Amino acid sequence: MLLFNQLETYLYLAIVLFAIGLYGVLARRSLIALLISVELILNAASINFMAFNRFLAPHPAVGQIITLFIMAVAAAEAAIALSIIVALYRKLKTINIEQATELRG
Amino acid sequence: MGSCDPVLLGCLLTVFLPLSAFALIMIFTWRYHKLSMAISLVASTIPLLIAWYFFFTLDVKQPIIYNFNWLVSDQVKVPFGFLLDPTSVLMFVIVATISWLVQIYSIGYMGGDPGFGRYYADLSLFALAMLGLVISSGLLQLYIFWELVGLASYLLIGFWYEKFSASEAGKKAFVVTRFGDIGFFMGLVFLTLYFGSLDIATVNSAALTAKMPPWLITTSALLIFCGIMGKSAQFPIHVWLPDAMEGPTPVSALLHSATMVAAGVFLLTRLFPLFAASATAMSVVLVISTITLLLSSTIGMVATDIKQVWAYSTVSQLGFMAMGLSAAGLAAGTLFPGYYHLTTHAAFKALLFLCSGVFIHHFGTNDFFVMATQGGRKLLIPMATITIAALALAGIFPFAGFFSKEAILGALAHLPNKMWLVLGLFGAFLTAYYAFRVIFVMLFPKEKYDKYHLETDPHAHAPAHSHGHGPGPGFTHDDAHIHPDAKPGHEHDESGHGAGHGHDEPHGVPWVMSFPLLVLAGFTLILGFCQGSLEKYLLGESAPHHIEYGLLVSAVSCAFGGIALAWFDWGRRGAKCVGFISYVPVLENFFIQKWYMDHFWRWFLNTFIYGIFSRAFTYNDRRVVDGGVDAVAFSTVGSGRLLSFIQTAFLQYNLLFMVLVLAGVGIYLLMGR
Amino acid sequence: MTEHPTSFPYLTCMLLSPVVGLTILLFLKEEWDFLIKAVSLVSAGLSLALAIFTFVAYDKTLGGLQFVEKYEWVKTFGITYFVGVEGLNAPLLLLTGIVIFTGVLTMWELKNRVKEYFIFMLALVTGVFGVFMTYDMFFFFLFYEIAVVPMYILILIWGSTRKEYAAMKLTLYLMAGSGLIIPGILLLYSTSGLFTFNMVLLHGVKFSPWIQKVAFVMMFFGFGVLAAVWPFHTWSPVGHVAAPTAVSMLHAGVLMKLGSFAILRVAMYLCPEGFVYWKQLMAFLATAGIVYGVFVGLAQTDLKYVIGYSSVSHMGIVCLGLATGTVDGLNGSLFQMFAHGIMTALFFSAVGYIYDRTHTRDIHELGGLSKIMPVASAFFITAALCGAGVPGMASFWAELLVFIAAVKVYPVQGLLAIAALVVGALFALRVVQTSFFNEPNPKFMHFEDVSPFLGLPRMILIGTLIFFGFFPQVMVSLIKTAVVPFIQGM
Amino acid sequence: MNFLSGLFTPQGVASAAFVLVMAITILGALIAVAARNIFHNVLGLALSLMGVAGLFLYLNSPFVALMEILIYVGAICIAICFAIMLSEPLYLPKPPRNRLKMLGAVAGAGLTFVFLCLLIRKTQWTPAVERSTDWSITTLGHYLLTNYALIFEVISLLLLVAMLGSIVIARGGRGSS
Repeated sequence: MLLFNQLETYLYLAIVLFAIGLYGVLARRSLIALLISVELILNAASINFMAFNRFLAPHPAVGQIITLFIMAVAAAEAAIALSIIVALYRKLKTINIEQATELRG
Repeated sequence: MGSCDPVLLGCLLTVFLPLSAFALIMIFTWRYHKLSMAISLVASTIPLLIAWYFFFTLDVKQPIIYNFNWLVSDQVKVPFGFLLDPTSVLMFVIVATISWLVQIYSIGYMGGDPGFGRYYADLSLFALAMLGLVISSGLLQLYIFWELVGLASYLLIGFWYEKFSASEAGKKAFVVTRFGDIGFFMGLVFLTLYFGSLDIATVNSAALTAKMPPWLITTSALLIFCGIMGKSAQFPIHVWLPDAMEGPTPVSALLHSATMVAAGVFLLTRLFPLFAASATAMSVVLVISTITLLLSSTIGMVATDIKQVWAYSTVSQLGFMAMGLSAAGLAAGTLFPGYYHLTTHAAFKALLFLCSGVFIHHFGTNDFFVMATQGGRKLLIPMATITIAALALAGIFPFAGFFSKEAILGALAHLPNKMWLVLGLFGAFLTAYYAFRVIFVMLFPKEKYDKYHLETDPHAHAPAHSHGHGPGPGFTHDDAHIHPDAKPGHEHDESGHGAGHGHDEPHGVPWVMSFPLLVLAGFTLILGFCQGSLEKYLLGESAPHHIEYGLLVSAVSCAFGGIALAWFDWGRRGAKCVGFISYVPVLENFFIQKWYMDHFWRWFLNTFIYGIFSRAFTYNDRRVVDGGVDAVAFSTVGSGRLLSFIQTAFLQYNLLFMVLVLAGVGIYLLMGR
Repeated sequence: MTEHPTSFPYLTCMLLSPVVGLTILLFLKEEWDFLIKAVSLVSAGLSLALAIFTFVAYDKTLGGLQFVEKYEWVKTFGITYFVGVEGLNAPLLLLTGIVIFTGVLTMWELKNRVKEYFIFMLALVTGVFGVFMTYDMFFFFLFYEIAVVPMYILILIWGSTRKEYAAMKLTLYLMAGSGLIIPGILLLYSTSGLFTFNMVLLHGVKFSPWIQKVAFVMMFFGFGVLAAVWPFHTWSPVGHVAAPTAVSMLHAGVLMKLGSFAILRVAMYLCPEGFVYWKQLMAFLATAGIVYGVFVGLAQTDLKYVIGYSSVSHMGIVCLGLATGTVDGLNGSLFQMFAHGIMTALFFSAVGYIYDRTHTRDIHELGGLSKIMPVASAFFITAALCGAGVPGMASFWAELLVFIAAVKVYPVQGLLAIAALVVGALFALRVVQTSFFNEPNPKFMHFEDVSPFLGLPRMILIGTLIFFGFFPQVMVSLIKTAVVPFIQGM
Repeated sequence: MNFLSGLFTPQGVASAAFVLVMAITILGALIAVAARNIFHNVLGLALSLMGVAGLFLYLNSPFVALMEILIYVGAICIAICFAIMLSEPLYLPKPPRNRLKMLGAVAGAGLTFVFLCLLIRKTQWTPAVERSTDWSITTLGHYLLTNYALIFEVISLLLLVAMLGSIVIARGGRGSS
């Protein structure tokens, strides 16, 4: 069985990507780095969808469409997140997430 | 069915006329003094006529009973009804007569008072309650009117409510009598639950025929006696009655000497068979009434306020009546002696008070030493009538008191233990002494009475003087309050009201005030000779009247002994004007402090009711109950605040926590598979 | 229980009258002061008239449930709109009518946010009417909550002394009570096997003893909070003190009766075995409340606190009557609910008038008010005497019945409760003496007495008290028609 | 020399290329999260996304791969670059790393990784019984405008909203000009 013809390969790759992204989300301070990590996580999800689409799904169009949808969502999310970052920077003069603690109880 | 029966109509009118008078005055006419007075007078005159009509024409050998349903619950049935038998009709007459006379008298006494309308409303309320009490057929109905009488007493004692002592006395009277009434009420509850009926006739016949278990008789009799103790001011809850003298003097005459306080004794006669069926109860009554007699007589010896003297005299005479009744109950006698004394006492004590009222009205003081020095004896009619009344009180032939005291002492003599008789005689001696102390001081005023003036005790109602006449010599003005009793007199003097009576006194006594005095003096004179006929009326037959000369002689000598001692101490020229009791200063002080009964109750109230229970419960309420709830609330808020420290707003930590938990749970679940 | 349908929906009209009034108020301008009050008065008056009508027109010989209206609402859950009148609730409907009518009249001088005030008040009274007339547990609870919630806002906005605290405390207490009630109701609903909230039907179900015990104690404490059962009473004095006059009237006069009525209507009616199991506890708590209330009241210096604690004591009497489980006790208890409602309404309306003028309720600061405003004082004194149990007033009879029944069933508690009457008298008269007698406080000399118009609501209340004091049979005979079958059904 | 001979078969080349693609993806991702310079992160992200696009090629979806490059690398990464330029200057000294935090992050990521690994291992992956083999872009376009038109609409709407939203947020609310 070839490596690229196996579902598991893709799935493991996806979770590696996911874990890396998660690490980024948990460890990084910069909001932009956080955004980048989130993009990685989203891509991990996309890979999963595409892999399932390739190996399991009854109809090949569905997974692709979902992936496209995720891309659009990611784009929208990036746009919003970036604008928020810009606004936040204007307000707090930093994009360090550890400084944005206005909601502290 | 009602309207065709004239007797029933009379009863209904008796109750509802004063009631409607009260309502009318209170709601509409209290601002219009004359109108209110007229309404009230109409509403008391008709019952008066009815009372005398019943007394003379109605044959009540067989009791006439009317009963209607007032309240029918399941087991509790309260009838509203009337019971006319000799006992109630005689009391009906007494109450209606004195009530009417006092209303007449009050026209003069209370004239010009700003609360004139309210005064007559309260008098009507009293008339309603007292008449209803007298002719009620059931004990519960009696209790209701009994409470209403207490209410009227409260309102009338505190009539001059601006004055602290008056409102305080009103409160005291209500609460103290209520204290006794609780016992009364409990007794009624026991009777309802274990006997089933509160009808007076039924209860009495059941007690006579021993249909009731003895424990119930004793329990309920003793509990009911608690109520009697409260209303008739028996030891140890007599303390309200002397204070009740804060009310207007006509009120004292009507409520606190002649009728209302006698209601207790009346109840004792009403339930005489019940009480007589229990020797225990009767012994308790006898002991308590004897203590009361001695206690109040001794206090009466040292009081300087004329109303206080008569108040303590009332307490002692009530004790005397109760003694007579209990002695009769123990020695298988009849209720006649006690009841007879009630009748005569009503007449002469009301007379005493009304006369004192004239003096108070005239001189603006309650202190009879001051009255004496200012020429009290110049008011002829009151002076004459007060002397008659005092003679009756002392028990001198031919006045009414002589006969009735004689009857009671006779009953006491039937007791196996002669100690009671001796104590009764001693009481009679003291009574004569304090009554004539007042009379002699008034009749033969001396230049100076320093002792009793400088040593007025703090609880006695020290005279205050705001009157036009200057203060007498040696008189110390020790009360900042304007004595309201002085008020009517003052205004009366200014307005010059009261002219046109045939009196040669410069200020004179208006006829509305002297007329009741004369009527009552008349009663005091003739009642003694009605003993036989009254006994026949009450008991159906006149018992053979054998006179025990030994007793007669000792009684009369006791009375004369008292008078003589009073003469020696107060009356004779060159008398020292100090009571014989002042040779024993400890005892005198003890009497002046009223046996420390007021102190005791004040202490009791402050320590137990206010101090322990009220304070502890309030503390509990604030700290424990409320505090507990608040603690729950605050701990909720606090724990929320504590938890909020986790909310550091460090998103990544929150997220990390979330991830760890989710992953941990996920792994745990998958490992299990 | 026999049910007699009605030809005309009297009860729905009674219930809807405040709703309609409130809806009209929504469309009125804030400035139209008089119109707002007039509309509220008319809608309250209509309810009162209907309440009097049902009270009078109830056929005592026929008995049972009359003026019944019954419509399926949600069939799946067994929720029915089911209202009716019997001896148990007819007095309370009358009470509610009288108190709301006089309450509107009492607040005639209100200046602050008039419109909102009357809207909330009418909303509240709708809930109260609903609770008293409905025989469906779902609606019962719904109306119960409707009655409780506006109270929060009314106290918070129009209240005085520590109003935030009081409003919060009251609401939390009552919500905690509701937290006990819902499980109780649902327990009965789910274990009945009928899937109906209809109480008359549920009454026919014989629940197993443990369910009855659990449900009863939950509902007793849940509703008991509102009835100020000791030791859950502390919200009530605080709440009364903070609330504006008419709200205090409604609150102490009517709302507290919701609790005791609900204990009777739901808890005792549906769980008789639970009642038998817990009645000793009920009697104990009730007696504790009676004794406790008077003693704590004795130490208070705020007029409204005094009344608040007297309410605790009097509600203890209600509860003691319920705990006896005898005809006399229940008669007395229901009568006491009515009498106490009228009495406290009178109390609070008298105090409200005085407080509006003098802006103090401290009994030592007041004094000699009888001289300054004799009529206003007479109202208060009448209420105080009624509270002290003077005959001639309605509450005398109620207490009489309860005490006799109580001594029979629980001799110790009954005698203790009777003994507490002395202290009750002492504390009523103490207040009267300090604040109404003695020398008047010169600060207040210039105040005017009650005008005849403002005196009217108080006169109505006094008139009611005295009427039923003289003719208790009018009330008792009506209550009895329901209580006797109630006891037999238990 | 099976390995070497196998390497030069078409499958072998494909496999080797696939390994390369995987390596690029993971390496890019690592750069994206680990580098301290934010600009390097963006470049790492771009690299990783290119790798993902390569994976999509292996998954028979050249269109999606193209889109991936177009949207992610072409649009999002550029946008991020702008954001970097609009915010904190790069020359500012960076605070030292927080060891504990990193440790926590590693633990979290590792635990999640383990969890997902387990999930993959324990799941029985069964393909659908009947599988269509129609992979053409035409079909995709057809579906996007017929069966899945809603998604298309939602995407449009979402993008519009995001656009408006980002404008509103970035221009600093109503007050600022």
